[in-house]
Amino acid sequence: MQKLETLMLEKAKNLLSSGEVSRVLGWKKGELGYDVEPSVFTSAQSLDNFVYNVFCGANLSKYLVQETKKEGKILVFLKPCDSYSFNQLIKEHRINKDKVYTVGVECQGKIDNYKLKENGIEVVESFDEEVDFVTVNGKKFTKGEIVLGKCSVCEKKLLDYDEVISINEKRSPDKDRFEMVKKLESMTADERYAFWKDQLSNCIRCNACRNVCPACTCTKCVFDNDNSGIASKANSDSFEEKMFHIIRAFHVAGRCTDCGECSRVCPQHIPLHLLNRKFIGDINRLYGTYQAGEDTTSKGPLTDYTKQDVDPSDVFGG
Amino acid sequence: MKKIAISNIEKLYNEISSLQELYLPVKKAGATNFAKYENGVDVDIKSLQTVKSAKDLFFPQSEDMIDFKVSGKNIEIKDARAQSNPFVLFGVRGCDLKSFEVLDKVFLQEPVDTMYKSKRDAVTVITLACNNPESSCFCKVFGVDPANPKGDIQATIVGEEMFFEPLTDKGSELLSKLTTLEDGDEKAVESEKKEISQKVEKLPFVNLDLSNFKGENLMELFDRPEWEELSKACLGCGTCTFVCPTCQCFDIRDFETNDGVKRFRCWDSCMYSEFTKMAAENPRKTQMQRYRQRFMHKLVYFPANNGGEYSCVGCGRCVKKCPQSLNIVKVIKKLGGKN
Amino acid sequence: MQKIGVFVCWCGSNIAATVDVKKVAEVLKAEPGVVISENYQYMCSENGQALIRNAIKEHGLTGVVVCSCSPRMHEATFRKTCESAGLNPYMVEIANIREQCSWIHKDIEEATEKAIILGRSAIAKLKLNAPLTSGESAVVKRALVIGGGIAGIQSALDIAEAGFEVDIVEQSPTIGGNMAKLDKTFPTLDCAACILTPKMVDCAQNEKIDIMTFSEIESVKGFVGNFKVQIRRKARFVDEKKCTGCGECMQKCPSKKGLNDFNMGLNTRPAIYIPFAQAIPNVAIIDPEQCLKIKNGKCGLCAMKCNVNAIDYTQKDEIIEREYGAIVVATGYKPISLENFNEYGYSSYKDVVTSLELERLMNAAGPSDGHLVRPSDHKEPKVITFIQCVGSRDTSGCGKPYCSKICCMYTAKHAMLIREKYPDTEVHVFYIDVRTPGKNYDEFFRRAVEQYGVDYIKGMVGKVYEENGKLMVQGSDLINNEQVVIPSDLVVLAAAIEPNPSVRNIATMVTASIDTNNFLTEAHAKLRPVESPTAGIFLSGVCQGPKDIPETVSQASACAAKVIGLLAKDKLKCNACVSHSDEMLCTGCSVCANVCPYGAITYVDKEFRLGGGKTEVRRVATVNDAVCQGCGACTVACPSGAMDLKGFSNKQIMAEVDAICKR
Amino acid sequence: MQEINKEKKPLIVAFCCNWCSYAGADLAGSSRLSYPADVKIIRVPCSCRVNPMFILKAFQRGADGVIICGCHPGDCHYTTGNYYARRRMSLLFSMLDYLGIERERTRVEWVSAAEGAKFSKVMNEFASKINELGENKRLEDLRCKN
Amino acid sequence: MTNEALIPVVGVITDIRKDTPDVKTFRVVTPDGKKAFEHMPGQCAMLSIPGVGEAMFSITSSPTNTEFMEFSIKKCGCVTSWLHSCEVGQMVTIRGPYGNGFPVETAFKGKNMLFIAGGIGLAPLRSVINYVRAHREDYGTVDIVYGSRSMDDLVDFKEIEEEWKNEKDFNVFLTIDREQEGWDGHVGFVPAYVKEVNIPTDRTAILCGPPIMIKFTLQALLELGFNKEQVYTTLEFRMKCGVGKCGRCNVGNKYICKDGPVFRMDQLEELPSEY
Repeated sequence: MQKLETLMLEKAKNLLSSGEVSRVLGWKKGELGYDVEPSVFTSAQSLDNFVYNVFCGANLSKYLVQETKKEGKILVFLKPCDSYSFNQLIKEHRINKDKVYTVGVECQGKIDNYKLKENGIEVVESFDEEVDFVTVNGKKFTKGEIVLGKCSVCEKKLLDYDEVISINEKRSPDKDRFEMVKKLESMTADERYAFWKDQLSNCIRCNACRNVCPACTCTKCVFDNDNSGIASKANSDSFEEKMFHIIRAFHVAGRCTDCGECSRVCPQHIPLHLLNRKFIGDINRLYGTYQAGEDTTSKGPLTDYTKQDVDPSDVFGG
Repeated sequence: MKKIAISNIEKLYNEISSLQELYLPVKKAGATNFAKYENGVDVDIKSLQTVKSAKDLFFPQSEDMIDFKVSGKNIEIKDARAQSNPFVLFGVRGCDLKSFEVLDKVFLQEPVDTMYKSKRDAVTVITLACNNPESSCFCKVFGVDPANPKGDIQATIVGEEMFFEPLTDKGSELLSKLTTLEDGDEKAVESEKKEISQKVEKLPFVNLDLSNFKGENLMELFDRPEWEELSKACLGCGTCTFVCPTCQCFDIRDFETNDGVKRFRCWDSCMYSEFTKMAAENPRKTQMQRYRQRFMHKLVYFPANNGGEYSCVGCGRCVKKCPQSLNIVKVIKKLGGKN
Repeated sequence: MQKIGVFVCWCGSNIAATVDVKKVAEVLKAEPGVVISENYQYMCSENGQALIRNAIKEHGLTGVVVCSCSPRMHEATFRKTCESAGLNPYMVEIANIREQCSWIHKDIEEATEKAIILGRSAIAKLKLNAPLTSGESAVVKRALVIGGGIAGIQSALDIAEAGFEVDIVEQSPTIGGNMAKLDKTFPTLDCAACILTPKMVDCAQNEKIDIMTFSEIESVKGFVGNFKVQIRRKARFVDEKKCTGCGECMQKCPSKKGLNDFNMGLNTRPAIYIPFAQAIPNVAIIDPEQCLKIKNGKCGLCAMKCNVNAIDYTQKDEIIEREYGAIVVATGYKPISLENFNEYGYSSYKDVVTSLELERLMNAAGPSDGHLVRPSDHKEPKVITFIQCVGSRDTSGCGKPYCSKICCMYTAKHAMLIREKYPDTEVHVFYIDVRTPGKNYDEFFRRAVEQYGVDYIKGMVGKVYEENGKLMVQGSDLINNEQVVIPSDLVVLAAAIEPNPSVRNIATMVTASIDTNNFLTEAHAKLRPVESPTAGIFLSGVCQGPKDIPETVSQASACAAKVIGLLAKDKLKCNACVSHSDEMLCTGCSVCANVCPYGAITYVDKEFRLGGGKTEVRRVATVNDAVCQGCGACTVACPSGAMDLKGFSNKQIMAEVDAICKR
Repeated sequence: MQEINKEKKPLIVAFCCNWCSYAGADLAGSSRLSYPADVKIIRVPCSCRVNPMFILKAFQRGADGVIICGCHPGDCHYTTGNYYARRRMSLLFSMLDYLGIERERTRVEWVSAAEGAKFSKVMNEFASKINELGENKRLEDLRCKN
Repeated sequence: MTNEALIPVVGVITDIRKDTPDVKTFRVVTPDGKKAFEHMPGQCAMLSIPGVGEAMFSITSSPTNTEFMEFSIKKCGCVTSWLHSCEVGQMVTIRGPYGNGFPVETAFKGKNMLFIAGGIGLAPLRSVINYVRAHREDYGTVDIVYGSRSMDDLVDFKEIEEEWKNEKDFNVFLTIDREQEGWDGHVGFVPAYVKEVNIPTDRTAILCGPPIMIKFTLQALLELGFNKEQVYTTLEFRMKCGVGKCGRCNVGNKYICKDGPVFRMDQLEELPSEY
């Protein structure tokens, strides 16, 4: 998989030197091997730190909201899931497409750093990625064991790009995307309440889920806006945890591409994607399968309707 | 020196909690945080670190200050600050313990913050030596010895036993009341400590150079061009500040209850875009400025006011928790000196 | 600081009997911001309004809360009151303590407590009200009448008479509607055609009126004063402009087996036909299902025969778009389907007919040229039995719960006409009640009984069955308390009437509301009977509820008067409670525009100052005040809260929620 | 079933659209068809004006049940408002259910201006259901309890 | 003042004076009619209305006033708008005093003073000016240059005209931005006027006003030969706690609420320009 990185680097250097783009949005080497960070590269020299590997889980699309406001064109590398967010942002006029050069890149799942730690790997000294396996510090894992939750259920494709850098066929998902949602739905209300109470009471309202979310690009979030009537900072009652997460999930309902960033970044491991995925599941079930970000023109399910839609009273979980 | 078999430790928790409220690392929904010991909680003493630091116990996420009753033009003020009962805080690691010193410098400085102080006075801290420091740990850089966290009582796990050594009167007093403990031998502890120290030396960030954070070069550091690149990926979330054991920025907010107004204070973050926003102006408009503020504060401003003491204890939480893998280590490596 | 006046109305004893109005006024006076709190017997009376006006002036009120009846009743009244005292009319809030409090609760304490909470909620909302002014929009001076029956014709004529242009859109090939099918009309027994056809001709000849028959409404957009309507002119395969209505083609057409709709399918007509002699427009139409040329390309006789080359087998539906200031819905009715009433044998026996079929059988232009004969064997019936209330006043679910209103009278008419023309015919009428309110109606009915000897039997019919070539009508005679069986030659069913099924679709398009029986809802049952709740939509005729001809005509004229009143205005005040976008919050994501039913939201690129001399161009939403109707769909679609609705803002509604929940 | 404190009667917030349901409520009133005083109505222009924030806010403030009433689908005064409301509320209520919050605490009913009787019936039913469920505990904000 | 730094006391607004179209001056005492606490010129207090918010305001009245405190407040945000809409008798909460204040007892003592203010910037200076008037013997000549957008926007116009102008060795220079009917005084911006007046450089200058005015006036003073060590100003920043703990007003190693709001220009130069 090292070859992918080489190809990407080549592409970036070419585009930079030809003047086609003035900046490159990609990932930068970290200190411990796994801690790669999103970065904007402006010169061939700075690209020395460029990496693309199994640790590049971060979704870069949201950075384009600000980046495309700047002078000049930017090259962005988009993994399949990032490209859905990208499309959705294009649909919502948040990104100026003329200012982006998109290169779709192959992704066979990205490593969950927490899982790495659980397996006793503190510093990545060496790694080797295959389509279905990854070897870190000599220890071989199946992708299913080690990748991010979002990656083990990923069904996303490489969508439209200016260019695509891909070598291998995409790995198929390890499990059903709605497995956990269904499991929760099959529980009793009391069990579900207990589950979420435990989960959400861990929330520290750091807003990482919101700030990383490509669907959350409001100029000012209602929760930060003292005039909105629901502004809040740290949760000072368990109600506020629910309020925040319900409203956030609702605000991205029909727009969430299920990129899984919310769960990836939550410092408390709250499976926030299960909230979004619940909405996605309900939308699919009630209004027909819909994948946000699959295109840049369709009406979202919450800005659409049919006369035959079910009544809220007839909607039951699962 | 006292000890207990780890297999018996629930008894100890029960005994402590029968004397005072006991707070210790508890795993809930997959995350370990300090929480009150109660029957049935999943105590997680093995995890090196809680997600939220121990500052939560003295400076909680949110705490009530005042209840106002408002009727017509009249206002009635009722002090709503809770008085803290004595409690035991168990399982504090060296870094978190060090953070109490940093927080004390803020909250116990005149005018003393009574909400903080009452909890600080009420606590008996049982620290716990770190048997297995992680790659993200760099507490040594800030003078912390993870093998020797000097709490009221210092606990060390050796094999299948936990050893307790009282270091203060408060500690001795508590320890003397604990009948579940038996006498233990110091030797095992000493060798464990040595082992820890050796492990610490091998950690990747143990030799971070802070020599450039001197104080007299404040403006030079402030104007360094590297801030732009360092902060590029910053989302402006508050994860680093909220998991940080020394971050202590807060907000004072009002909440309208059904029969009055509750004023409370809660954690705030200098990383938030609204943090310094005034009606018309915002002195820190860009995320770069806010990012710079946070690290300048920790590494330059705070030491300038506190005899060179940094407002970072090297716990590495930000290293582990930053969504985009930005952290203070990267800042120190760029700006700290010969890194 | 706000200075709020609270005015608690007794509504005589309507409120005061269950709500301690004095206590309500007293308690609300203590609310912050309230400077005066009064109670009075009738706030809506001149004296009550004067009380409010004086208080506004005297105390310099910044807002007024009236605790009274529903805002749907008097909000407008009190807004005007305040406006006349110099207060912005939108600084008024109504607490509905009559319909939603005193009238539904019995316990005084409970009702009083609720009234206080409702008052507080109104105060809480009012505190966040801002003075609003409404914009203006121009009025298109043209009306659309949907439906060309007597109701539509009358409305159109009256509107045209006042000098405004009117289009009639009729779905069938001719105007005239159900009335054109009638023989005579009660209670004067004039011939329907004699009084209707002149009006139809008037329509055709009036240059202000444009008749579009065989046409349907495709879509309606816009709002009062500015509707944009698409009309589908269905292909009739005959050029309307060329056809002279000579009827030559009808003679030559070889395909003659089409059921004659105009005669209720009692006889046949050719594939190319003119619905009836006096049809307007007097133009032929081809039934493509029946036409040999269109179906399989073999024929074309009519085209050959036509002297004016009016036949066009390739004609296509055409959609035209027109603008109107007002829309009249006059879609009329049809008799219900009788499939749920097998006991009367309608589908089994040819000689069981509906009253409307009887009209055709008795009509000189009908299938039997006016000789009343049985459909089965064309013999004169000697015993005719009428059955009333077939599907009317039916709560079993098979029919309609309402009274169709016209049956009693037309049955008396039929009975009378039969007895007049065929004195040897026996006429029996099974009835539940005979309802004859109306000028000269009861006299008319009594004439049928007393003068013409019609046999009225109070009772229900159990079943109709055939025996020995007779239709046996088995029913109960409640007065004589006996079962009767009447062997009849012809049975006539007074089928209930229901709104024309097309009305549902039209109602949706014009956003008029409809009741459970598919009758259009009027803006107020008593006070605004010819207007729909949707501004600019008016109701004419049976689409609003069962009516006979005199009533229909008077309502049609009333409706026309309302339309004229609207079209006479040059400008309309727009809704003041419109959405607006906070440009500082808007991200330009277009979600709001996606849910706006009126297309009121557009986007502009706007430059914003960021401070420090920097600027940023952002795409932000703007709302067209004249087009926005204030539904608020956009406000919920908008995740950032940039979209808000004036008069019903997020903060206002949340303040109401808070006030209600405080206890 | 929880015992409801006699002092603390249940509280039901009803959001009614101006054109149908609010008018339906008025008709219930003029027809003297009673329903419990626990039901307090907030008038909104259309059911599509009801923001999930309002519903959560009501629960936060101490409501025990929230009901949204609008025109029958197809009869919306604004043509399409209730269609959007229907989708929004379907999803929101399903989410509340997913979080373990009693389903019966929230409800959507279509009540036309002519359905005074239905309005009263719905409110009676809903109020008795809420009575049965007792106090709202799962979406309460303790700061608002006094 | 209690050492319970974050817990306020109740104050009552006993008088509201409309100074300009958007500035009102509020007089605040405790419910028993006393001054809530003592303060030094330039110090601030936190006023709040529960449920609306809390904000820091400069105390406009002089410490020598033993009866009450006054706050001149310009309507600009949430709290200020609320205050502008309230009436006499309204209670607020008050806590303080906060900040360092002007060095009236040290650096200023015995000096000739120059006060330069723009618009609402006069509010914090009013307290010093009146302090200087009350301790007239401790200070030399006093020059006051005060400018505003228009005549109507001059805060405390009455006091200036009737009292300040009549004070011994007080020179008051008023200016407005644009010509206006009824105004026969100077027209022009403050920085230019300062140069025009040509104030001797032996003054200790205190600047207060909008950032842009401060920037150009400082330039003007430097051009006149002033040193930065002679020039003071007072900063505005968002504050929450007022005691240097909440972190909000931290700029460099200073907390504006505690180490400020009064700074000497040369001190400010050592701070990052994030204020």
